[in-house]
Amino acid sequence: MTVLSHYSALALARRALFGTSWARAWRKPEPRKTYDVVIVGGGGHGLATAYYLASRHGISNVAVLERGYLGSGNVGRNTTLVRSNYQMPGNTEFFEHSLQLWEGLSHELNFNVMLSQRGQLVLAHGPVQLDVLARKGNTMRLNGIGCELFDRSDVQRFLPFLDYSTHCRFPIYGGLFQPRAGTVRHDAVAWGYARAADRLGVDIIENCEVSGFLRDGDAVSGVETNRGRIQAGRTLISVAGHSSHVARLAGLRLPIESHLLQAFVTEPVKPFLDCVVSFGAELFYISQSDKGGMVFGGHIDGFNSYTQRGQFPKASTVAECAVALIPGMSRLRLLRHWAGIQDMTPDGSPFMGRTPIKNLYLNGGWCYQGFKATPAAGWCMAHTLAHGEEHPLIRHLAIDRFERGNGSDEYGLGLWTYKQ
Amino acid sequence: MLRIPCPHCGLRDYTEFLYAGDATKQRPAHGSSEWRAWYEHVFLFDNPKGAHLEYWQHVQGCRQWLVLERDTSTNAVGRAWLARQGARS
Amino acid sequence: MGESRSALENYRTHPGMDGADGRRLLKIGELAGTSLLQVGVYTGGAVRVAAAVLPLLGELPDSSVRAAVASGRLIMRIAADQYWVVGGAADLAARLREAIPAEAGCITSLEGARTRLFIEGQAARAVLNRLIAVDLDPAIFPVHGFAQTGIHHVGGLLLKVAEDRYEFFALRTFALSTWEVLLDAARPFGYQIALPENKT
Amino acid sequence: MTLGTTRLSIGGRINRERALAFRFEGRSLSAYQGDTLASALLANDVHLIGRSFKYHRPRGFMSSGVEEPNALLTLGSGARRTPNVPATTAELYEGLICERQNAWPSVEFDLMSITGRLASVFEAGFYYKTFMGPRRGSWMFYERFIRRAAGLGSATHLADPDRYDTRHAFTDVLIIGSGPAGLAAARAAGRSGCRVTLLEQDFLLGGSLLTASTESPDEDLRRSLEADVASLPNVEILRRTTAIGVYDGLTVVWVERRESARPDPAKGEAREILVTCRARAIVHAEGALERPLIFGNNDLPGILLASAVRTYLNRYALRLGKHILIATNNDSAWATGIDLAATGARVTLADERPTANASLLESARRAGIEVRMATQLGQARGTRAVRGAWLRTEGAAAQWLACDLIAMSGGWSPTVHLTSHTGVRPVYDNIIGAMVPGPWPAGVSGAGAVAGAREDLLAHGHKVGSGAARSVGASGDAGDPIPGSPWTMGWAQPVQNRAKARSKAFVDFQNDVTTNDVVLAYEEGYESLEHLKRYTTLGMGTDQGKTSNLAAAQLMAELRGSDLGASGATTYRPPYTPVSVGALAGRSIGAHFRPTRRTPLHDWHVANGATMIEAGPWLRPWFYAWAGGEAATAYLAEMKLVRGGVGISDTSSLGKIDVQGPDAAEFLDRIYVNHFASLPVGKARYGVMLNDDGIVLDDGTTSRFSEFCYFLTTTTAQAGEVMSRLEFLLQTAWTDLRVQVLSVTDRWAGMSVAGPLSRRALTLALPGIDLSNEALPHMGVSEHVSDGMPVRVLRLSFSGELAYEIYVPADRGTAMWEMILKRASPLGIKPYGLEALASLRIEKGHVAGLELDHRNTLADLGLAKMASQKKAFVGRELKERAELTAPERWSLVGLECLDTTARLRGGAILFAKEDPIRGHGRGYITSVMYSTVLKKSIALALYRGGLTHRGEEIVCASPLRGEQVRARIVSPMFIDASGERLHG
Ligand SMILES: Cc1cc2nc3c(=O)[nH]c(=O)nc-3n(C[C@H](O)[C@H](O)[C@H](O)COP(=O)(O)OP(=O)(O)OC[C@H]3O[C@@H](n4cnc5c(N)ncnc54)[C@H](O)[C@@H]3O)c2cc1C
Ligand SMILES: NC(=O)c1ccc[n+]([C@@H]2O[C@H](COP(=O)([O-])OP(=O)(O)OC[C@H]3O[C@@H](n4cnc5c(N)ncnc54)[C@H](O)[C@@H]3O)[C@@H](O)[C@H]2O)c1
Ligand SMILES: Cc1cc2nc3c(=O)[nH]c(=O)nc-3n(C[C@H](O)[C@H](O)[C@H](O)COP(=O)(O)O)c2cc1C
Ligand SMILES: [Zn+2]
Repeated sequence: MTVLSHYSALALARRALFGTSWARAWRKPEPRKTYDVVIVGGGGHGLATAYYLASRHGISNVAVLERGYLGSGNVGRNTTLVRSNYQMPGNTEFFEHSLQLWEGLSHELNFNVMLSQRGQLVLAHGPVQLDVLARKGNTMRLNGIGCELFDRSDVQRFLPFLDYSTHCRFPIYGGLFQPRAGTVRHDAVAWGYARAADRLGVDIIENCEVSGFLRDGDAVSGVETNRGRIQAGRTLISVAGHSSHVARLAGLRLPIESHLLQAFVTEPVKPFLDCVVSFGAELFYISQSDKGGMVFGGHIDGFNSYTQRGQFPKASTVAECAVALIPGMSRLRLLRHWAGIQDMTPDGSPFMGRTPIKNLYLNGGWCYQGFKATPAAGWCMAHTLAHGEEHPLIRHLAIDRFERGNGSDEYGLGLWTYKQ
Repeated sequence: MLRIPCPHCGLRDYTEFLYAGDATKQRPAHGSSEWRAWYEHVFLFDNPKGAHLEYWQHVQGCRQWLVLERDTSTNAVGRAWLARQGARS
Repeated sequence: MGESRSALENYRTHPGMDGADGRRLLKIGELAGTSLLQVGVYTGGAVRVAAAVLPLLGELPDSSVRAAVASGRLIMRIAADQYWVVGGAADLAARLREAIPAEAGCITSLEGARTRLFIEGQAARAVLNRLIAVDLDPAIFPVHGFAQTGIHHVGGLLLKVAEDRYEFFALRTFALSTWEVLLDAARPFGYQIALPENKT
Repeated sequence: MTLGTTRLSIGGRINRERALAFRFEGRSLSAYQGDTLASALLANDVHLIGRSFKYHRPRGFMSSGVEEPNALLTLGSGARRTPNVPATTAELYEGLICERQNAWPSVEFDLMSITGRLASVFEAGFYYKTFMGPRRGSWMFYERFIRRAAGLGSATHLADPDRYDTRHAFTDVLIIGSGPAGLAAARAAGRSGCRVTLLEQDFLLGGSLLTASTESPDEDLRRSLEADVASLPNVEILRRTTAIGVYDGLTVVWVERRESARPDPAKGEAREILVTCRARAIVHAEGALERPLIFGNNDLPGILLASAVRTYLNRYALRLGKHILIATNNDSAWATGIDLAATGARVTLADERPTANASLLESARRAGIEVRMATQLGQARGTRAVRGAWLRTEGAAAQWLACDLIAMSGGWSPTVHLTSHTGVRPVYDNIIGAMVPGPWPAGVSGAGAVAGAREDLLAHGHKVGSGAARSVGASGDAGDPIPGSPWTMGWAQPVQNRAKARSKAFVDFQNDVTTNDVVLAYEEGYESLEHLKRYTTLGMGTDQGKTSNLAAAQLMAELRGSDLGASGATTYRPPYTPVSVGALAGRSIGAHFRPTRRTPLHDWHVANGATMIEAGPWLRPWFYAWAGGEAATAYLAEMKLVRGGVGISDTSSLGKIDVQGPDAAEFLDRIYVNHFASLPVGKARYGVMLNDDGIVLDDGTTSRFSEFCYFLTTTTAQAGEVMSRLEFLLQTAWTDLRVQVLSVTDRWAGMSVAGPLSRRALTLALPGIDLSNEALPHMGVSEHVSDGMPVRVLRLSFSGELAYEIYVPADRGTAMWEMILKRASPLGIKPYGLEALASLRIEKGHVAGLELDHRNTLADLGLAKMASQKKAFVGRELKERAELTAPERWSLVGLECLDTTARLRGGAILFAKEDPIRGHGRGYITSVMYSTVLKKSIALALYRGGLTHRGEEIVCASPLRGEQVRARIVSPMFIDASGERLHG
């Protein structure tokens, strides 16, 4: 019996009529002894890297090693916000490149990742904050990225159910709106990249934990795993919250601490919030999923931990923000909250590129922003792995930037934002 | 809820405290011009999965800086002592 | 001239507020005009400071959760090297300053820097536990027990002065905010606002 | 056959004396106190309660508790509209309003049920495979329709009129659940003499004991247990209270619901109270949840869990059918049959097992039940209600059985949700055929069904309760367990393979996941349970899969040919049942969202025409009514006053720190980049501190009032961070320094008196104080007692004018402020606000606010010369990193607008004249103002290469406003570069 492997409405109809089976989304191969490239970490970034290596650089003798199930890390637990409203040189270009890749991704992968460009509105609660947003908006416009500066009345017309009352603690002054920002169905990103990479010959190996690195002189020549040794020409660490842990297996210390970030979802209700809103008084952002749940998040819990579960007080903090912003939220009910292990860096920006160890590459330190970066991170890391030299879009994210004094502090929060 | 045994005030919610990272890192002596040591002190972290000694300040309480033993893989909390007694005690 | 004003001056004049069934289970108010001194001890100065203040304050307490009470004064050890002296003669600050060797310790007046609130009544503990994460069970938090802790996101000091009567030392600039949440928490129990009580 | 419910005239735990009226979709109905909304609706013959999420299939009640997947209603109306409330958990109260949801145009006739007919297209995950064309953005088109179908009930857009509260609790032994095990545990722990708290989500105590008839011995047991526990003063019993989460540190969060008591928000009464409890020991006694059986059309109205049917009968006196089929794979459902038969119903019992124990068979026979062993329910039939079922007995042909009610039991699953919250994974117990809690962490134990206990539950509860009490040091005598308990769990064997049913057999009822979907997920490779969940949405509904998770796991294990022990369970996360966002927020909403910090002069400002503005936690006067009606113009008048006469402003929000001690000078020398040891008594100095990484952390002035006593000020924004930093250094690194730091921000009210007439003004106001240049030169400071209050006078200027900062104790602030205004009124003194304050400093080129944004070096801010070459200071080494000393960094410049009619704009991007206007430019504008002195718009900006470009003409682009304005780079010190005004 034939199986359907290309996705389309027609294929769905064929299956409905004839009961044809779908092909497996990705194989479950046994690891081979050696690969050109081994990617540690089956999150969005690792999978995207594998896909672009195979599709753009012709390197398909690649393995992605994932210690749990595919997408068990932050790609499967984030608040799904994608946007390109960045102002620091380097960041603007990188995240805009990423957004453009998102815009073609469902087609590219033949997998609907449900990019919903419903826009993001970042609020300002004072004139100075509005100036900060103006700088960002002007930079975006000057880089060809559309956005609008809203004043209070614009915001009120746009989102009439926010708190405009006189007893509101932090009144809304205005905001910056990026219409092309939005959300993506997070799990689909992992599955879509995995399926597409698999089709091109990439081995995706789940339940395979890297526990050490093989050395050949001063170079890394592969990895030690619970499923045996695997040789590799080049090895990429792309393990998000576990970056320090895995890098230390190779003898590297990084400017990264692992912190918990929680996310929250309410029971599904009929759609009423048609864009992503970010509060300006405190770190808090909210959107409504296609299923109807209000998805929101805030600040990290505030101490390093690998437990992948949050502390309760953050649930109160974000609920306070939710009600402060949208008073009607009070009567909705929280359905679930969970946490991810987030790789925090001193300046809030990631590290991408070569490491001091030969043939070992790093992509980590994504803090709050790695999901939106997924396609561009994969794109640029694939280039970097293929050429042995950093893609121009990530030169400002080099691992040694703090030695050179070249931090990339997008939000001006200063050293180690958790200390605020 | 992490509960931190402040040696001064007793067992309290972690929300009364401010976390400030690894306490085992040796701050170079004041005036040291060992550039590398400063760089490593400020920027490089072991960030271990497991036993950790870390700084917390009881900001809403006695304002003392503490060193706390905690396991980052379970969040299990051990002893705490005043930071002025040194990172190991 | 130079009249002292409370942070709550224009806010505690509300008439007593009734609770659910006209109950007024609580009395809430402010103790104005408290003198408050902080004694700081420098590294290595503990013995000398203790000796210097002995004639004026008696022995400094060891406990950091229980206040020492003597001759109308409260002394609280608020940190390893810091004490609060609440109340006492008007010239206490000057006399302490004179007594404490400058190399060993220092005195700072915090008069006016804290707003001293009180809440009294059977429901006081219940109201406080709506705001404060400290176990107020009498077996654990006895009379003259104190705790520095957070109330509505801000630090302050809670002192138990009698069964069913507590005081809270709020930062002056947050005092009105603290006052408002305290009344808010007390509402379902019913309270009445006491006229300002003067206490030194 | 239609469903026919009979409310029996006797029995049950309802109060027939007290009828309650409620409204259901506009209809007035009535039921009794003691009813839930579910039993009330059933008593009124409402069976069709909703439509399923995806296929819009008609659904009735499945359960009588929190596991309910179907019967979700919208309660309340207007601002109190609350969607998705399970009718089975809502306690009925007088005046309750409710309606069904998620159907169009109505639940009775739902057009959306078309999706059910197209079900083979709308299989799990179909949307990943389509809606991608024809163009790239096409999903945005389809999404509108998908979204319309999403959601269950609809939310209100209005602010919630109800109140919520939070509370902190402490206890020794916390017991969750008041079933026989929980009650026995509470009785034992309570008798042992420690503080005990018992939580029960229901409004009655007893748990599964409530399923038994009020005439049975179980009721006597329940009453005596309850009475025992209630008689212990050290035991707190909380009903209507759900433990929603267990967190680290033996913390349990629960929510107390008071809605049924109609709390009055006007009296401050809360609808719900959220409690964070720190326990010393936790006893789980949440019991077990019954699982449905999986068979074709198992979602028809009239098919309920067997325990629910029994609960409706014995607790609510509702017999839900007359011709009843009991379908089970375990003992527990037999009791349902026996109790029903006693009411005269015709009961057929189909048990999958080949045999049952003799005493069960005997009691069934005596009750007149027709028992069919080795019989499976193959498929149910009916349209809007069950009509009958096909039964398959081993070795016989399928047989049709007409019935109007099916009571099913697929076995029991211990309620392992809460026990899993702290990361303890449940493990599979193949003897009881279910997941049981993983190893108990220290301080945690489990009693009764939740622990998978097979022994007598009362004895078990007793043992666990007294053990928990002992573990916290209680030494009282727990006494003996209540003897002769009839209660042991009727655990069941795992269900058989039911994959590939012909008609839909539901695994997850709320999210419409069928056995076919599970098979599909398996075939496509989504075979890990976590993938299955995410691909099919199984277990992701409002019920969080309470009735579906285990069955799905069993199915998947069968498909994979693996055992359940290996595949485990998906992760249970809080909350156990959904909790209002309002309860989580408590009182921290509206004006109390965050505390408000007010200066000692706050009331004066408000009473005297100030418009206040938020500055972090502070409220500060922005501008005053005397100067105009809005900030944009008022600040000009206020500035003019300061430049030409004298004004007064409130500076109390600055961070203020007393630094004292023999080593204070050394300490200041270390934290500031510039010298402080050399500062003489009676003088102040401007200082800048760096973070360890060499980036500017903060600036401010420090005054020396005596040999060992300094007064340090910080910016308003950084006060807290600087204070913590100083304490950190003293307590961790420099413990040998004899220094005390103390925040005195709240101790002093600060006010700045500024302008050419300021000295005259203060001479009038403070006649006893010598303010002459000799006595108090620029940067001089002095302490006085004036008008009976301590006064600190600092001759400092932020505005660039002759100016003084006056500090008096906070409680005297208003007195001093009023005195200055009064005594200096002949000079025309008036207050000025934050906007003018911030603008005056721009004119003078002082950095603040957006210039100090944690990205800049000393050199960037034109302060490089301040750094001492002779001494060490925090940040000295790392500030020398290559990129931080590069010549082309963005650094501080002044800008003058060249176009007199135009304005410079904050956030404008700067370009050299010859640059194309795109990209990131060469810098940006940080702060702007209109200079009344220069009669033009001016700004501070950061510009690549900084003042090396002085005099150049540049372009300031604000594409957001469609503006490009020309400006010239000038010194940031726009006025009085030589400082004459200061020294005057
Ligand atoms: C709650 C939350 C909300 C967020 N919200 C957003 C948002 O709205 N927008 C946004 O842009 N970003 C957001 N982020 C950040 C974003 O999710 C991450 O930065 C991003 O997903 C990280 O890249 P990744 O997908 O490759 O990581 P992951 O998905 O975490 O992938 C890393 C993988 O490595 C595996 N791994 C670890 N150690 C080993 C080992 N030794 N061997 C083999 N495999 C290993 C892990 O199991 C994991 O699957 C959020 C993060 C969290 C936690
Ligand atoms: N019909 C039967 O034969 C049958 C069926 C099932 C169980 N049982 C019997 O029930 C007994 C089980 O007793 P048990 O005491 O272990 O459990 P139980 O089910 O009797 O009691 C558990 C209680 O915990 C409460 N609860 C659960 N989660 C909660 C939460 N998060 N917050 C607050 N309350 C919560 C429930 O409302 C319930 O009242 C066994 O003896 C068993 O034989 C009998
Ligand atoms: C954007 C988003 C929406 C979610 N919506 C739901 C939901 O509607 N129901 C649900 O049960 N879980 C939802 N989850 C949470 C997942 O169930 C799960 O908690 C999360 O992926 C983390 O995995 P874990 O809890 O297994 O560790 C959502 C997660 C994300 C990232
Ligand atoms: Zn403390």
